[in-house]
Amino acid sequence: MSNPTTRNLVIGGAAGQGLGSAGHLLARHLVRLGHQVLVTQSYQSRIRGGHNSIALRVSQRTLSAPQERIDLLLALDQETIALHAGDLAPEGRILAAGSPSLPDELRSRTLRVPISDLGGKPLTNFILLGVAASCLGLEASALASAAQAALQKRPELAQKAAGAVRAAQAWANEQAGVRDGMGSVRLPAGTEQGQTRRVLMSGNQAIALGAISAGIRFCAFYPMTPATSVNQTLVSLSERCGLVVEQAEDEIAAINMAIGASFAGAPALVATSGGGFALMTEGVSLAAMTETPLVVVVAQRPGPATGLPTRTEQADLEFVLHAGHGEFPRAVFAPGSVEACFHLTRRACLLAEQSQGPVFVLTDQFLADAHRAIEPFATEALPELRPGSGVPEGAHPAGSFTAAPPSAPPAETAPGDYRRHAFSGTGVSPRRLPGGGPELVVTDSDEHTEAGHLTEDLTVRRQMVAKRLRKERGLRERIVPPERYGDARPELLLVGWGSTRGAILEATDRLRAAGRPTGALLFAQVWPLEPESFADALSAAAAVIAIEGNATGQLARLIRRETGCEIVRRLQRFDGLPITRDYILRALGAEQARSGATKEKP
Amino acid sequence: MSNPTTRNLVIGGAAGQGLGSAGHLLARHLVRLGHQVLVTQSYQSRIRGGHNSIALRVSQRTLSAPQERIDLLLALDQETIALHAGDLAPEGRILAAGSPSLPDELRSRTLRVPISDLGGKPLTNFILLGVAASCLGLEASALASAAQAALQKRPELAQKAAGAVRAAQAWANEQAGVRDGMGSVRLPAGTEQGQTRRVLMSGNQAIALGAISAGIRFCAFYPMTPATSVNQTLVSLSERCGLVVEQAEDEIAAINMAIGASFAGAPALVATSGGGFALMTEGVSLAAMTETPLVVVVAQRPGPATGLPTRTEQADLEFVLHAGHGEFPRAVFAPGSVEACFHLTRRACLLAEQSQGPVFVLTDQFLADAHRAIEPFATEALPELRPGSGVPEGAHPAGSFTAAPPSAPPAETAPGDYRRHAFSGTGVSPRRLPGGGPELVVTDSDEHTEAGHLTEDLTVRRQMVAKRLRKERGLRERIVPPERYGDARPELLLVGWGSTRGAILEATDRLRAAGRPTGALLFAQVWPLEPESFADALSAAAAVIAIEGNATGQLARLIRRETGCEIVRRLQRFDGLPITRDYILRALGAEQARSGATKEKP
Amino acid sequence: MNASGDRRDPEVRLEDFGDFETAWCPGCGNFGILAAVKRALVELQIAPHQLLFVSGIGQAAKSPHYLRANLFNGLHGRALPVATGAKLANPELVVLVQSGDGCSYGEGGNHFLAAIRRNIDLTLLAHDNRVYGLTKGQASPTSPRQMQTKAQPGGPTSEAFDPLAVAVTMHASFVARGFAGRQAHLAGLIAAAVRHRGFALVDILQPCVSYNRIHTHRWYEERCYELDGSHDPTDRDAARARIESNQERIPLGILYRNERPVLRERFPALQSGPLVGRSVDRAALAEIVAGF
Amino acid sequence: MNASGDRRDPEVRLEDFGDFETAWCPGCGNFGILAAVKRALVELQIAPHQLLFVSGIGQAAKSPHYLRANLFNGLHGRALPVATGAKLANPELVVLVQSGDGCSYGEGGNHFLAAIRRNIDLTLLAHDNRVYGLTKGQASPTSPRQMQTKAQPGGPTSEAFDPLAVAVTMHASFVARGFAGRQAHLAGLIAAAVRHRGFALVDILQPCVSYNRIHTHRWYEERCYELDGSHDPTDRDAARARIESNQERIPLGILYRNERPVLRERFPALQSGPLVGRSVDRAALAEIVAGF
Ligand SMILES: Cc1ncc(C[n+]2csc(CCOP(=O)(O)OP(=O)(O)O)c2C)c(N)n1
Ligand SMILES: Cc1ncc(C[n+]2csc(CCOP(=O)(O)OP(=O)(O)O)c2C)c(N)n1
Ligand code: SF4
Ligand code: SF4
Ligand SMILES: [Mg+2]
Ligand SMILES: [Mg+2]
Repeated sequence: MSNPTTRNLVIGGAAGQGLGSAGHLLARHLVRLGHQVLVTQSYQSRIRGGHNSIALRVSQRTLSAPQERIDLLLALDQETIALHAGDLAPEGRILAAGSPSLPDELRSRTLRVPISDLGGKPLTNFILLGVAASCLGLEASALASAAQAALQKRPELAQKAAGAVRAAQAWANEQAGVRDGMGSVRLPAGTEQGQTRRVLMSGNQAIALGAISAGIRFCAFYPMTPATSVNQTLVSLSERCGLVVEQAEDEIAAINMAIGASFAGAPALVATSGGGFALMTEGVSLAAMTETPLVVVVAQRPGPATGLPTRTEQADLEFVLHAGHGEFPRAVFAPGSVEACFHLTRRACLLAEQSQGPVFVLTDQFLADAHRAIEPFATEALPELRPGSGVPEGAHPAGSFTAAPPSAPPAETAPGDYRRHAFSGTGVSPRRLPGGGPELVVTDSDEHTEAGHLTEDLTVRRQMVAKRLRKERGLRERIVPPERYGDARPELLLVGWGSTRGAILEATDRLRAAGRPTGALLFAQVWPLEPESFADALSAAAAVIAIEGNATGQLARLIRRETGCEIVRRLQRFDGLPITRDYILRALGAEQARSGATKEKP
Repeated sequence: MSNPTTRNLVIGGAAGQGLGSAGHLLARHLVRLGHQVLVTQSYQSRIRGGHNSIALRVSQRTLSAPQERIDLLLALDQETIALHAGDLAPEGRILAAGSPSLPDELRSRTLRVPISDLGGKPLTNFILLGVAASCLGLEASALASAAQAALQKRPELAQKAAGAVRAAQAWANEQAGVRDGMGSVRLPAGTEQGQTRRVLMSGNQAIALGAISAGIRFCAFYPMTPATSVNQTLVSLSERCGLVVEQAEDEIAAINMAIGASFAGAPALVATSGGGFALMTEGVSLAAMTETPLVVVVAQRPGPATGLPTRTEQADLEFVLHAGHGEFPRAVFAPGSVEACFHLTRRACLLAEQSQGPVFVLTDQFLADAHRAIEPFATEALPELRPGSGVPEGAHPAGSFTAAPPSAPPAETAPGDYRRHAFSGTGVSPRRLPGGGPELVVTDSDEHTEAGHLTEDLTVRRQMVAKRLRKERGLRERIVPPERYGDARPELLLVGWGSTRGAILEATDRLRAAGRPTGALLFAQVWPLEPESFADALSAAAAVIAIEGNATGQLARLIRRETGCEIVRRLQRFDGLPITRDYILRALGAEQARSGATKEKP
Repeated sequence: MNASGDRRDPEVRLEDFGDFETAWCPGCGNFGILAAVKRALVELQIAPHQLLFVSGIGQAAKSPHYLRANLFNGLHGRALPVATGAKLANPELVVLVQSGDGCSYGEGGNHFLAAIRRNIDLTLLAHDNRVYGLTKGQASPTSPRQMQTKAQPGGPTSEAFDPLAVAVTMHASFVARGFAGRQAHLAGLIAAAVRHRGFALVDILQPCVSYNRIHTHRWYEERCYELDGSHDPTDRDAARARIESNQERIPLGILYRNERPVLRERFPALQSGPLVGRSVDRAALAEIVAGF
Repeated sequence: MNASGDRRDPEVRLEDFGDFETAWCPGCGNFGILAAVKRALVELQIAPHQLLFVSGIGQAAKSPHYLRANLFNGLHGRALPVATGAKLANPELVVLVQSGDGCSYGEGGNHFLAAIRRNIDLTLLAHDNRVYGLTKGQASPTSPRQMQTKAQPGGPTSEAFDPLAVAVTMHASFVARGFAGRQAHLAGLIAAAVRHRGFALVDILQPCVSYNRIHTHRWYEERCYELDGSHDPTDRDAARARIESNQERIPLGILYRNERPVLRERFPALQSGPLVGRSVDRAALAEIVAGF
């Protein structure tokens, strides 16, 4: 096994066979037992049939990315074997439902599970789970109880599923193949957990929770993969947390509703993907012009157009960065982990309120859907939004927005004096809420006066443009600088952004372990960029390579635009699958082989 | 007079007073007489009332930009004097309707025209026109006849207008002020015209004609200033030229209709402005994914959001360049003159067909609305589009798209074999039209196979991304390189794009005439950029300044992204008015004064 | 509506809404509508700060700039979604949407359908001049076939949209028609619409002196009549019959009305009052996180 | 429709449309609709290359990939505008739009209204499963109030949209309802819709076995009846009465029909045939330029 403390388990089959529920059941069970778990799902854009798979990477260490090599493959159908056996580790094993035909070299490594004897076809997923539990060395019947608990809303199924798990585990414990050959997949004991039990959470769930913790109260959405589960999580918590979540007639309505809600004082968020976001771009410009706080989550998937709805890509960075007509400042966060999804979404919410404009959280299908065991967030001390009363003291990020503006807006002498868009040194004007008092709150998508009324006065125009753009200063003062990892003066610096963080960290570890001084520079905020926060790292490295989940190297281009520094070497993936550690290592290996080859020629 | 061969005449008044028709009547008359004329209008976003003005710059030389200094001001109301007298040339004159109150220093330079005596208030515009004709030294009654001809559809008004012009001219010829003081505004004779009479045309009209000449057959639109007149010109010519022009329910429908028409074989164009274009961005991505030729005209106006609907700006370059989710090649033209509007729109149409994707024409309100005397286009020899039969031989631009692709698509052996998205070395696939033969034409906004059917095969995905991106090579082979003007190794190089061309050319002339070696680098195509086509010009200049009608220097940023070279000095205007020669000269003067001042301090 | 319930403010007078210079053509129907809106607000005794106007882009959409109130003047076609979001955030605001026929039924067509279906508690005042005014006279969704325009020299290529017929068919909860030329009557309709609990549509016939030569003030005066007690607005068939009868007799008044749950009742979170000003329940949140 | 007039091709058979593997759930109503479409095309004797299908995104929108024909599978909600553009470019194509209820009445709501008003000569087959299938079960515009979904745990927040009632109110020129479970009847309706000159809506009741537990095959079977000679489809009031009667008796068949000019007749340029393949009249152009 390549890494003795880590196991990678993959369940494959057709959509509708219950892979997801079985996989998540096992994953949650393992988390409860104290393991670190990372769950990634791969599915097609259809409801039943078509090949789906779910991978559980289990370890005692914190995990940051999925792994390609498979230690234990649960094959619910023949196709699973055809598609995944190539990734089997040298000592990897297959648990196959029924008796699929097998190539010779796999026979000895496969355990055929007699489904009909152990509960029958509709329970295949649970039967294989039971066998797997046995192979992994899990305590008998604990998983069965977990299954029963998880399915408590459907008591009949719960009963059957638990029975199947139990029977399968019992059967498996009797099999020579399990007793003798499966040692290699047996799990070590889970690590001690701290005071709080770990929980299993996806990037999208963390975004929703981050938003709630920051005080988001309103969300409007039109369903779109892979953003839907942000909205869905908000729906499921709406009653308990006091949110309004409304399905809109289209994405244009969604963003305009959110802007209306935010204007009226309910902090608001929208979450969508490429095509839906395209329809929101006019609204983005509206939020900027009316200086309405708004958080926009864009979960990327491969485009153009409908593209590959259930796959991943990082190809909308430039689009998000320039979306909306006219010029206005914005911030774009690109979290690289489930935890960062929570914290950066919080930050986005606060920053939207502070800067009174649109702030983006840019993720992708991989990060959105992958579940990982994490320490529960400490939610007690986190500051939250209060529209109209400024961002609370001590709220991070702090900075010039809350400082007394160089030229403070003139004090109001009478209610009629309130000016929503009053000029100020920071570009941010005092905010009141409509109906919150005698002041009238007026704003306009046309160019407007300080009082918010439409104007064609070209001097006011010039001042208003400058006012809005002044906010960029405040945004720049509170950027999240890129994370530095590994060697400070490396032979090779890996540069990435967003969801590829985990794979890049692991690749860095591997390269360093192999004796190659390697560093990583990871952007969790892709706009604004402050060259001072990373230019030295670029120049300290002997070689730099930009790793991106797109075909044109968008971050590399942006870095050149902002610093003049060109990152010539690129490692790009755009087939819809996430960049993994092994993908990076392979690509670097191939590159080295190539450059070796060219060196050999004259 | 600053330039003895040029006169600048401004008519000002309230919307609804007929300034536009009067101004255009005079302008066309002057063009017929052999003068070069440039007409610019400034209006507010309302139908009546509010200050409007129209400026006619008249010369014997070709004119490329408007001028600020006024030689003859026709004031239909008091406000006109208040707003424009400051721009009056030292020897400039005012013709005022009625008896407005006047500051002392203007009295002697103003001729008060007794409107009620000469036809009455509703004819004010024509009366002042008659007086102006006299001041300019135009032949008596020719203008009156022209007025009558222009208004032939409304015979009663035509009669009255002609009468008013005649009476006013007769009255004016008797005035001492005209005989004595107005010599300074008298026009020299018009220059000889060639075989073809010059015509008066706006940028938007030239775009529409360029599109028709290239073979555009379909346009769908939703009205939006300042793009409307492209659509309106197409409407007015639709019957004669065999076009379908349909008003859509919204911009989303407009672009999708255009894509449908183009797919079915009618070359199609849409024209809109910022907010409308924002709604089209999903469609842009669709055109790219389905490889459907499409021309998108974006006439910029100041944003964000509704902004200043009737003013000008150049702030959507980055938005247009990155609009649409996912990655795909595109070309963006930015014409700098009325002629370029015609020729580059033609080029955009041909290129859209050759590259089978979206191509943009990026203009702005100033260029869209300004009318200029031009030599009529020679339309005889221009190649046109034939969708489904390739772009004709000799069509400029030619290049690798039409050359035999390195790996030609396999020959079809049977109708069922036709593959709309067949792989090829150029990235462009053979095009057939649905219903045009037994072949089935299939395409999809999802990722698709060569045959156009939806696929989730990740190998095909990778190949299709590469295929689409390969088209950029062809686009790069036929770029319009930036225009170079003035000194080759200048002290100062002025860099600009699109509509500021005329002002920059004139400013260059002035600076050179003042003994300062100056050059200009003018981009009429802003994407793709080929550094080789301009990098030497940047480095040959002692100093470089980027002149843009926006607040953030978007072309300068793009140049840095593509070349690494930073243009630090910027001259930016974003108050809604066009950049003029005088604006540039003033700004450079101020800059020099400032740097002089700083030099004086230690 | 809301806010009119617990009134502590001194009497609201016409002057409270101010008097502003407009950007409209002299003779435009918008003047009459603006005056009627102010009268209705005085009748309702709603103070400027209790009101939120939302508008789109067009000549009509400039209207709320010409009175004193809270205002969100948004994008062309998108006033209804903004208003919906604002009303859900703070149901205590009295929300009125003011926009043109192009804004409301053209670019905003999908939101019009959705607002009816949601029964969001607000009032839509659609200034229906049957033309795109601000963009200089193209056909609007309500332009009739015989109306020739510069952009539609042979008349519109589509049949005219009848917002009232569609609204009644969709069981919109309040459907009325007013005329800019009958200010007092219109003011009464607007007041009734604001008082109504649920989505209230007032389609207002508005002469455009610059671009609509057919539907002049006089043309309407000759055809309009006010509904009286003989019309039962709870009778859907009767409403349809009035709306769909020939164009030579145009009914003004409340054509149709029903009572059904309003949108905010569908949200448990709104049972305890507006969203505005709440704070995060940290204990619940900690529990939720622990439960993942 | 078009193209069926001058038929030179050999007989069109079911096999000409091929037989493909689908991505649908076993038991999905889409299978019945697909089969009915093929039968209708054979009945009409329209060959694959004379047809253009346009679809959006959703489970229904995948349909035309499963038969042989020209196809533009566009964006979610935007099939109608693409189809409109294609039909105007080449009126000789027989154009069918196939998409789901979300696509046609939700995201595409504004285009639905516009297509009716334009009377563009094409057929819309709306696979109405009353749910968003592809995105896993959210409420669609036609979901009834009592339908609980993951995203709408208390049922949809909006009243259901009745596309037929709105279409009839707007004088749509052909309005029919079919049921995926009655293939032969549905095939007949589709053929009639394609033959009809003008915009033809066929709303097709489609069970979704994965996400719609209410409107099952059986539920429909118990309630649907086929209209017979006693219904006069040119009688608008009768059509409305059928559509708006209680949900326990669901009429299938042609509910309403009228004859009115189709969109292409409004364009002088189309009087001389399709736009496709024309060339520029250079002499006219030179004259036009000279006239500026
Ligand atoms: C997205 C977008 N498209 C188009 C426009 C241009 N536009 C401004 S107002 C208007 C039409 C106005 O018509 P209507 O809504 O009837 O208002 P009216 O001026 O007639 O009162 C249009 C098309 C715009 N501002 N935004
Ligand atoms: C602009 C945009 N928004 C959202 C989506 C996501 N999406 C795909 S299909 C679909 C709904 C499908 O419902 P329906 O049209 O009823 O088709 P069904 O799957 O039920 O047949 C949605 C919301 C998308 N592809 N594009
Ligand atoms: S154009 Fe028409 S709607 Fe606009 S202000 Fe003038 S009269 Fe009123
Ligand atoms: S989810 Fe529903 S609509 Fe989609 S294929 Fe399955 S049964 Fe059919
Ligand atoms: Mg209007
Ligand atoms: Mg559906």
